Amino acid sequence: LSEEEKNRLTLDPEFLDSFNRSCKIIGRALNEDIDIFINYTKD
Amino acid sequence: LSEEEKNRLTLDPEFLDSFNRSCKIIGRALNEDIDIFINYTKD
Amino acid sequence: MSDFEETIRRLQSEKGVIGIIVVDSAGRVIHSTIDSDATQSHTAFLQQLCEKTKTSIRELDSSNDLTFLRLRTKKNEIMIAPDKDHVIMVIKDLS
Amino acid sequence: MSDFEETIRRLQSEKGVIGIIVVDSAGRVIHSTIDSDATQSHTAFLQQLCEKTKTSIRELDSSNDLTFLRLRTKKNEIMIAPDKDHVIMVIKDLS
Repeated sequence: LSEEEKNRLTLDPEFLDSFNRSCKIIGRALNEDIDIFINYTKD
Repeated sequence: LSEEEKNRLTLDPEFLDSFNRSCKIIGRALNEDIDIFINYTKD
Repeated sequence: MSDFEETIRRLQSEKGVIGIIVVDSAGRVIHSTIDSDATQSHTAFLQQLCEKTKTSIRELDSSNDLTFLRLRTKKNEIMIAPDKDHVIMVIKDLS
Repeated sequence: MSDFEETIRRLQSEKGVIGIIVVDSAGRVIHSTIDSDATQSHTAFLQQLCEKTKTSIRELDSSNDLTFLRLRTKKNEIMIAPDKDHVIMVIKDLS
């Protein structure tokens, strides 16, 4: 994407809205307390 | 798989060992407290 | 009941679990808790997805390997645990 | 700093995060925090995986859709959040 296209997209309120929502979901996934693999790491 | 092959495999201690380990990991994933999508279900 | 069946039964009693499919390393069904048609369609897709992902992960870094794959959809969550001699797929209902 | 850059920065400060790639619906990179070669190789693989999975999920049930995809490997965890106009990919180091 050109700088101009990038700027247009990343300043678009609708884009920012769904982008922020996706980032919050990822943030939660990153912060899950439980490591489901604890004691089970394979080699 | 034939019944005979199934029985051979599912009674094999090495198979059972890795199978049980996988099931424990899935069990933990199923029991994660946090729903990362809470308040963010789309349409 | 064998240890294998007992483990499946326990997993199936977890909240929301609507289906468990266990396949061998060649993609042949060892056990399934759902009907034959749904088993066929899910196995074909998930096995292919798992194999493709494994290959791509190794292509990116030959010393790396896939250990767990999780798909969340609007309706369910699918968990795939690949191992040397089997792949377990569990479908959890989200509604 | 724009709101977009601020959100990326916040996500990148989360524990273990080693890379964030944002692509548009056509798979073109909007933003990446990793070098160009790694961005290229990861984007190609992850975009393809995400598209293939979306298609297969819809084939299994046309009223369903993929909302989140998570791959765990021996070395890292990759999270993929697809949306209408973008896909976010985050790589978390596990070591």
